[in-house]
Amino acid sequence: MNAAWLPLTALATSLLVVVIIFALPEDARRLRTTINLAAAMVKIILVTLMVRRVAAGHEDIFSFQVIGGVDFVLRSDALGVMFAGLSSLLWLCTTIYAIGYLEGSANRKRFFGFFSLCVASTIGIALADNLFTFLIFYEMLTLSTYPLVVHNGTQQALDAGRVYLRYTLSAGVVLLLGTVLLYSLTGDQSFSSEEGLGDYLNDHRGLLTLIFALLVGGLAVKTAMVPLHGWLPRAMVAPAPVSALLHAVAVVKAGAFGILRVVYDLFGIELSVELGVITALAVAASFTIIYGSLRAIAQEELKPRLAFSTVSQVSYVILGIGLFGPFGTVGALAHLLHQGLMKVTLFFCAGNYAEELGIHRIDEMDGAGKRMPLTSIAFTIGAFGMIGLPPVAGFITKWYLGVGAIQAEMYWVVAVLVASSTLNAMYFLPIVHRLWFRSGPAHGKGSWPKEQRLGRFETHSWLLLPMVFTALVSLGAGLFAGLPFSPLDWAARVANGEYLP
Amino acid sequence: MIWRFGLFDSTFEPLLSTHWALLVALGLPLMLGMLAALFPPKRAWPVVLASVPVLASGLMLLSAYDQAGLLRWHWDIAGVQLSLRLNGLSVLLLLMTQVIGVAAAIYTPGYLRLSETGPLARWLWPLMGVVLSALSLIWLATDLLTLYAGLELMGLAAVGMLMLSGKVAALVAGMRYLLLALMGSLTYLLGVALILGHWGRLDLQGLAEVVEPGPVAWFAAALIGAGLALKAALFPLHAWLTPVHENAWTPVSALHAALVIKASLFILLQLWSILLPDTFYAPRVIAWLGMLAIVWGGLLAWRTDSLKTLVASSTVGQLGYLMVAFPLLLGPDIAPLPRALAWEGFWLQLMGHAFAKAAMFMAAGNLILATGESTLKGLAGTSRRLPLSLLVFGIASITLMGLPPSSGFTAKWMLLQAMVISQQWWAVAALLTGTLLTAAYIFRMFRYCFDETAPRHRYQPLAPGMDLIALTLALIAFALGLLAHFPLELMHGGSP
Amino acid sequence: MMTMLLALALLWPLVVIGWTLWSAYRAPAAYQSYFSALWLSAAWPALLLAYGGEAQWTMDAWMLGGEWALNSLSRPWLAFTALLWGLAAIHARGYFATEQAKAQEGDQDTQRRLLRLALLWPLTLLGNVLLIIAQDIASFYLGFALMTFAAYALVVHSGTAEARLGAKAYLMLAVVGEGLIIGGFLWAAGEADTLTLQGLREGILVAEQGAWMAALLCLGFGVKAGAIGLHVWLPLAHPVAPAPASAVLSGAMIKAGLLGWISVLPLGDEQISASLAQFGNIMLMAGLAAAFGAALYGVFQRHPKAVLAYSSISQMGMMTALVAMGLVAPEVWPLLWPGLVLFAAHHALAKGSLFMGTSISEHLPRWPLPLVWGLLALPGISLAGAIGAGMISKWGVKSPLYEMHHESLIKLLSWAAVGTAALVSVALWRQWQQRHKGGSNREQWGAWLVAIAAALLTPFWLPLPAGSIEMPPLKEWLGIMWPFPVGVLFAAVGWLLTRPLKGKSLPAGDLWWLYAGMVGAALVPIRRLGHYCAKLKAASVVSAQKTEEILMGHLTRLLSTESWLRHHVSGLMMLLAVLLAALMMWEGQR
Amino acid sequence: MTASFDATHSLDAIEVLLALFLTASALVSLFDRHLVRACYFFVAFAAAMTAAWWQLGAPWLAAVELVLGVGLTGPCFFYALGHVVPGASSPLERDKFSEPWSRVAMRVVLALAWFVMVGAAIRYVVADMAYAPSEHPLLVAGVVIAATALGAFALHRHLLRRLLAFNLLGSAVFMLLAGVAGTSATAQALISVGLLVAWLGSMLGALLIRQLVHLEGVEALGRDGKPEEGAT
Repeated sequence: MNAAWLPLTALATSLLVVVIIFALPEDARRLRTTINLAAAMVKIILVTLMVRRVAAGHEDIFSFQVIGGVDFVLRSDALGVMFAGLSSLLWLCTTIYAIGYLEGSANRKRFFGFFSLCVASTIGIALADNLFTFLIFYEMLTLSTYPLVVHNGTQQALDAGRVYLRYTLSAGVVLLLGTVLLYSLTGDQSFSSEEGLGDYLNDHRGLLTLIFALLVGGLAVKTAMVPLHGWLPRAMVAPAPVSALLHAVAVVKAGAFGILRVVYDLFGIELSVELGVITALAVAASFTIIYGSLRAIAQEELKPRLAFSTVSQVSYVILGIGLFGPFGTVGALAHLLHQGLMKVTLFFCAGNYAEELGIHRIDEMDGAGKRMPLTSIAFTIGAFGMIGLPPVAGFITKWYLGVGAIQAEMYWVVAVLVASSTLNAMYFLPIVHRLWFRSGPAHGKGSWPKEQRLGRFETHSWLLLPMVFTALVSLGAGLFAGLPFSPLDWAARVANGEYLP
Repeated sequence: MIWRFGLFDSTFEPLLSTHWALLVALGLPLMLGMLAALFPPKRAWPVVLASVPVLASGLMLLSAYDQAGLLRWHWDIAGVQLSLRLNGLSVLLLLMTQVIGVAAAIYTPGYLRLSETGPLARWLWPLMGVVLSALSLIWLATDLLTLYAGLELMGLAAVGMLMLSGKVAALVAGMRYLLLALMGSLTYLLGVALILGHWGRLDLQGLAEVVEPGPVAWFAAALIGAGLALKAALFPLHAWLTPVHENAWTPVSALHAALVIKASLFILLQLWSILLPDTFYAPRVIAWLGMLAIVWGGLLAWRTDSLKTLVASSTVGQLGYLMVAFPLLLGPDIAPLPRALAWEGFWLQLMGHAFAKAAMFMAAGNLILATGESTLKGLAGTSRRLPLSLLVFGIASITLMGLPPSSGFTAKWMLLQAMVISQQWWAVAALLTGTLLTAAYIFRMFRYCFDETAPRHRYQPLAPGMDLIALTLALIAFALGLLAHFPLELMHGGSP
Repeated sequence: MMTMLLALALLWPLVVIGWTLWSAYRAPAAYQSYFSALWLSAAWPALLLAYGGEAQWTMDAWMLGGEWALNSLSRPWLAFTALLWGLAAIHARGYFATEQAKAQEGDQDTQRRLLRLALLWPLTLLGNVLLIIAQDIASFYLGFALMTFAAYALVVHSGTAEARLGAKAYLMLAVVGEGLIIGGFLWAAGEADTLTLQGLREGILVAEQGAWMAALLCLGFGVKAGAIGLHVWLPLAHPVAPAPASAVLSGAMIKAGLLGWISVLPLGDEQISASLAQFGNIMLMAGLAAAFGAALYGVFQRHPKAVLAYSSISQMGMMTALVAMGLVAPEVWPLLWPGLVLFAAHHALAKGSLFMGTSISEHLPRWPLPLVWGLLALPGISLAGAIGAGMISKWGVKSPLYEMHHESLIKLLSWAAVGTAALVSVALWRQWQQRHKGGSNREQWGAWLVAIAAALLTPFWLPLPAGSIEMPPLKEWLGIMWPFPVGVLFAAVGWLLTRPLKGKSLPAGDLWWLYAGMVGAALVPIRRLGHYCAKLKAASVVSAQKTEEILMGHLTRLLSTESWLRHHVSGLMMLLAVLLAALMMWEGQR
Repeated sequence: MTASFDATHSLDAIEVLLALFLTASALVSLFDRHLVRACYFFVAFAAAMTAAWWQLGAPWLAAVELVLGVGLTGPCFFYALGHVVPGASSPLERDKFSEPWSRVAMRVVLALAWFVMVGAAIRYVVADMAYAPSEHPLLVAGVVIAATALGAFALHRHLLRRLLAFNLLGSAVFMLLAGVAGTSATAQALISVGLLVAWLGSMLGALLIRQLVHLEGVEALGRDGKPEEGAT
C-alpha cells in the first residue's frame, strides 16, 4: 500500500504556510502565529505518521514526470524521515523562539515566510528520492535563507549575505554540473535503487571520481568544510533563530545530509570505497574538525565561536561516513540529529543573552548564570554535549565514531576525536566558568551591555521554553539513547538498512 | 530538424471552428487595439473582458491541434502563395504570446493612469494590437512573404510603441532602433531575394524539399542570419536594446523583451534549419557569440546603476543561452538524444524567459513607479514597503538565474545534458558562468532592496492588480519548470 | 527492594539539589540555610545501598545499555565512599557556619559561593556513586565525568587567586585525563566490540596492543589517582579547597582513579601477556617513585594541607604499586585485592579525618590541647600503620605478598610507610604552627571524631568478603609498626637539618611549574604563528580588495565599449554577414 | 528558376542609361552634405526607379513606386528638413557632423566586402551573369547602390542621411530582387510590402526627426554617432 499523499502533504503543508503567510498582511500577528504553530504541529504529526509507516516497512512514494527521463520523486525512507523528523521538531522550537525573538520588530511577515520556505526546503531535501529532486530543494534552500541572513538590513548583514551567496551559489553550480554529468552517464538514478553505480566502475572510473568530487565538493560548501567554510561565521549577523536554524537544521545539515545521500544511496558505500574517495573524505573531515576548533578558540565573540564550533562539529558527520563501517555510519547519522539539538540549544542561549542582556562578547558573560540560570544551564548542557561528555547526546556519537574508527583500523581518527574534544573543552569550559564562577553585573559588578526585562522569568517565555525543551531533549537523547525511536536507535535502523540490504 | 517545425503535410483538414479560431487569434488583437484607440479603457476590467475571446481562440487552436495533429492552411491570392501551419510549437508560442499580451494589456490601464504619459497614450492600444497580431502570424506563417510582412508589421509597431513616452532619450533610441530594424529587414529581404531567385518559391515546406547546400543557400543564410540577428539583438548586435528599454513604458518593454525579439530568433532558427541543415561553423559562430553574450550581458547588468538597464541587459545574456544551443540544433553529427534535449531545452528556455522577463519588467516598472526612482540605489528599503513587487521580481529572477524549480532550471538542465552528451564543454562552462553572473546582478539589486539603513521616502501606491498580473506571469515561468512535461509533450507530438 | 534503594541512592542527590534550589529561590537570603538536614542526607541512601547486599541491574534504555552491579568490590567501595561523603557533609555544615552567617547578613558573593557549593556537592557525590556501581563503560564514564567536573566548584570555592590556580590546574589535568580515558576506552572497546567493563578487561587482555590501551587508560585515571607526573593538581588544589571538600577529594574521589584502574586492567588473570606484564612493571616503578618522591618533596611544604596532599600522592603510589602487582604477579591478586580495598578505605577515612582535622586545628575547640593533638595525630598514626585499621590494612597487603615471596616489595612499602609517618608528623607540626583558637562547632568536630573512629575501625564495618581480612599475628606487629617512629625521627632530624634554611621551602605543585613553563614556552611560537597568520590574512584581504578595485576599473573601462558597439551596430552587422558568408563558403569549398 | 531579362534585351541602351542615372543620383543623394540637394536627388532617383520598374515590365510596381517613393517618401524628407516650401531655408540644410578617418576607412572596406559578397551571391543565382555582367546593368547598379548605401548608412551620423541611405538601400534591394527573381506575382508582392514598409519607416523617421529637432535642436540628430556618449 502506497500512501503517496503522505510525503506530498508533509511538503505541501509547509509550502502552503509560506503562501498564506505571504498573503496575510504584516500586522496580522496573531493569525500568523497561530498558522505557524498549527502547521508545525501538523507537520510533526505527519512526520510521526511517516516514522510509523517506515518502521512498519512501508515506503511511500510520490512521483511525476518533469521531462523525459527525469522524474520528481518524493519518498519517505528511514534516512529521509530521520532528517525530516529533526527538521520538523526543530522547526517548531525555532518558530516559537523566533516569535518571541522578533516581538515588535519589523518585517516579520517576510521573515516568517522565508523561514517557512526554508523549512519546506529541508523537508523536500529529506524526502527527495533522486538527485534532481534533491537539487531543486537544495537550491530553494539557498535562496530562501538569503533574506533571512540579510534580515537586519545592516551593511554587515548585507555583506554577509553576499558572501553567503557567493559560496552557496557557486557550490550550486558545481553541484548542478555534477548532477548533469551523472544523469548523462546513468540516466535517472533513484536513491532507493539497489544497484548503485557499480556497473559503470570499469569503464568510467575517472568520470565517476570526478562526479563524486563535484557532488561532494558542491555539498561541502553548505557543510562548511574547510576551506569552504568562510560563509558560515559571517552569516552570524543574522538574527539568532536564523543562526540556530542555519546551524542546527537547515543549511549546514542539508549539506551533510546530501553527502550522506551521495555516499550511501547514490554511489553506495562499497563503490565509494572502491573509488578511494572515502579516505579522502575522512581526512578532509578530520582537518576541518581540528581547524574549526582551533579557530573557535581564537574567537572573542560568542556567536562566531559557536559558528566555528559548528564548522568543526558538522564534519563529525562526514568523518562518520569516512569510517566505512556500521559504527561510523550510526555515529554519523546520530550526530546529524544530536549536533542539531545541541547546537540549536546553544544558539538559543546565545540569542537569549543577546536579547535580554545585550551580551555579544564572551568577556561580557561573567556571572550571567545568576541572572539567567535556566539559559545558562541549557548552555552548559549544550557545551558539555559539544565536548562529548556524557550524559549529553554528544557523547553517544563520539563513542560510535571512535569505535567505528577502531574497527576500521583508522586509529588516527581516535586521536582526532580526542584532540577535538580537548579543544572543545578549551573553548567551551572558559565560557561555562565565566557563567557560573565569576562575579559580574549580577553581583553588582559593572553592568550588562544592554539589559532589558523581557518577561516574568529570566527572559521572554517564548524564548525560554524552546531552549529548555531542546536542552532537555539533548540530555534525554544521551541518557536514554537505548530507547526505541531515540535518535541512536533510528540511526542504527538506517545503518542496518545500508549495510544489511 | 525540419519536421520539428511542422513542415510536412497534415493528415486532417482544419474544421470550420478552427478557421474561426484562427481568424480571431490573428485578427482580434488588431481589431481590439483599434477599438481601444477610439475608446481608451480607463480600467482593467474591459480589457479583461476583451481578452477572453483572444485566449479562447488560443485554447481552441490548442484543442484542435490536440485532436487532429498538425494543421495547415493554404491560400493562393493572385498568384501569391500564402500558407500557415499549426503545430505544437506554434500553438505553444501562440498561447505564450496571447497570455503575455493579455497580461501586458491588463497591466496597461493602471500604468497609464499612474504615470504621466501624455497625449500619445491612446496610440499604445492599436500598436499593441498590431504587435500581437503580427506575432501570432509569425508563429504560424510558413512562407517567406508572410513572414516578412509579419516581421515588418511587428517591427514598425514595436518601434512606435517604444517611442510613445516621447522623451528625447526615447526618441533617439527609438530612431536608432527604427533604422537598424529596417536595415535588418532589408538584409533579410536580400536573402529572401536570393532564395526566390534561385529556387523560385517562398513556401518553407517546398523549400525544405528543394534546398541543397550550395553557395546560394549559404549567402542567403548569411544575409538572413545577419539581418535577423540584428533584429533579435543577438550579441554583438544587441547594443540598441538597452537604451530602448531604458525609456519605454513598462508594458511595452515587457512585450518587446518577451516576445518581439524572440520572433526574429524564431524565424532565424526556422530558416537556418532549412538552409543550413549540416553546416558546422555557422551555428558554432552563433554559439561562440552566445558565450560572449552571456558574459557580456551579465557584466553589463552587473555594473549598471539603473534598474531597467539591468533588466534589459539581462535579456542580452539570456539570449546567449539560446545562442549556445545552436550547434546542437543545427550542427551535423548530433545524436538524436542530445538534439531532442536541446530542442526542448531551447524552447523551454525561450518561453520561460519570455514569461519571466515580462514579469520582471512589470515588477521593475512597479518598483520604479512606486518609488519614483529608476536607479538601484533608489530601491533602498523597498523590501519593507513593496514586498510583493520585490517578490515578483525575485520569482522572475529565479527563472532567469536558472535555479530550480523554475523553467529556467529545467531548460538549463536539458541544455546542459545535451551539451554534456555531445561534449561541448565550452558551452557548459558558459551556461554555468551565466548562472553565476545572473545571480551576481540579481542579488546586487536585492542587496539594495534589503538595505534597511537608508532613509525612507514616500511611495506612490500602485493600482490594484498591477502586482498580481506580474505575479501571475512570474509564477507561470516558475511553474513551467516542474510542469515542463506538458508543454514539451506538445512539441513531441506530430512527428511524421 | 534493592532496585528501589538503588533508585533512591541515585535520585536522592538530585532531590537534594532540587530542594536546595527551590529553597534558595523561595526563602529570603536572611533565613537561607544552604546545608539543611536534607542536604546532609544526600549520601545516606547510597550508604544504605552498600549494606543492602549484592545485586545486579541491566537497563537497555540507559545510554549505550546500562549494566550496574553491587558486587564484592563495589560494595565496600561504595560503603567507604558514601560514609566519607556523609561525614564530610556534616563537617561542611559546621565548617561553613560562619560563611552562612555572613551570607544571611546579605553578602552576595558568599551567598553565591555557598549556593554553588551546596548544589554541586550532591552532584559530585552522584557521579562518584554512579561510577562505583557502574559496570558498563558509558555509565562509568558518565559518573567519572560528572564527578570530575562538578568537583571543580569544590576546589574553586573560596575564589581566591590561589584557589583559582588550584582549580585551573585541576580542570586542565582533568580535561587531559578525560581525553586520555575516552581515547583508551574507544580503542579498547572498539577492538573488543564491547560496552561493559568486564568485556573491556577481557579485550585488553587479548588485544595485541593491550599494553598501550592499558597505558592510555591508566594515565587517564592516573590524573585522578595522582599518579606521578600527573599528580600536580593535588598539592595545588588541596590547600585552597575547603577542608570537607579536600576530605572527599583526597578520600573518595582520588579513589575513583584507583577504581578505574581496577575496573579496566585485567588484573590477576593468568594469561597476561608479556607486554602487559612489562607495563605492570613500569606501573610498579611509577607507584614506588610516587610513594617515595612525594614523601621527600612533601616534608618540605609549609601548608599542612599541601603536606597531606603529598601524603595522599605517596599513599596512592603505594596503592599503584599494589595494583601493578596484579599485572606483574597475577597469582597474588585474588589474595591481595581485599587488602587493597581495605587499604583504600582506611586511607579514605584516615585522610578524610586528617583533612577535617586541619579545620579543627584552625578553630581549636576549648578542649585540653593534648587531647586535641592526640586526636589529630590518631588517624596519622593509623595511616603509618602503627595502630588500628592501618595496621590491619598493612598486614592485609603484606601477608599475600609474603605468601608469594615478594619480600623486596614489602620492604619498599615499609620504607614508604616511613615517608608517610614523616609526612604526617610534618603535617601535624605545620598545623601546630598555624593553629588558631576557637570557633569550631559541634558538627565540625562531631564529624571529625566519627571519621577518626571509622578510620580506626575500618575492618569492622567494611563489607568485605568474609574471612578475607584478619588481624596480624602478634609477632608481625613490630615489622608493621616500626616505620612510624622511624618516620617521626626522620622528620625531626630533617627539621633540625633544614632549620638554617629559615622560611624557604619548595613550592607546592612541584612539576606543575615545570609544565606551566614548558606549555608557556610552547605557546609563544604558536601565538606568534597565530599573529602572523592574522597579519597575513589582513594583508591578503587588503591586497584582494586592491586587486578587486583594479579589476573593477578594468571592467568599467571594458564595459564602456558597449557604447562603441552601439554606434557600430550596422557596421558589425555587415561584418557578421560577410563573416558568415565567407565561413560557409570556405567550409563548403573544403 | 533563374530570372531572365530576355524581354528587355533590345533595350539595353536605355537600361544602361537608367542604371547609370540611378547610380549617379543615388551616390549624390548619399554623399552630398547639402541635404536639400540630396533630397532632390532622391526624388529624382525615385522617379528613375519608377521608370526602371516600367522598363522591367512591372507597371504595378511602377505605380506603387510613383505614389510611395516620389509622392510620399520624398515629401517626408522635405518635411523632416522643415523645407516644405521650395526655396525656404532650413537649419538642417547641411550636415555638419564629421567622422574620423578610421571610421570612414572601415566603412569603405566593409562596403567593398559587402559589394563583393552581394555580387558573388547574385552571380551564383543568375548563372549567366558571370559571363556577361554588362548584360544586366540594372543588377550591377543594384549591387553597387546596395553596397554603397549600406556603407553610407553605417558611416553617417546624421539621422536624415541615414534615413536616405536606408531608402536607397531599399530600392537597391528591390531592384536586385526583381533582377534575380523576375517580376513574378510573388516578387511583386514582396516588393510592394517592402515599399510600403519603407514609406512607413520613412514617415515615422521623418516625424521623429522633426520631433527631435523641435525638442533638442540639430545636435540631437548626430548623437547616435558620437562615440563619447555615455553608456546608457
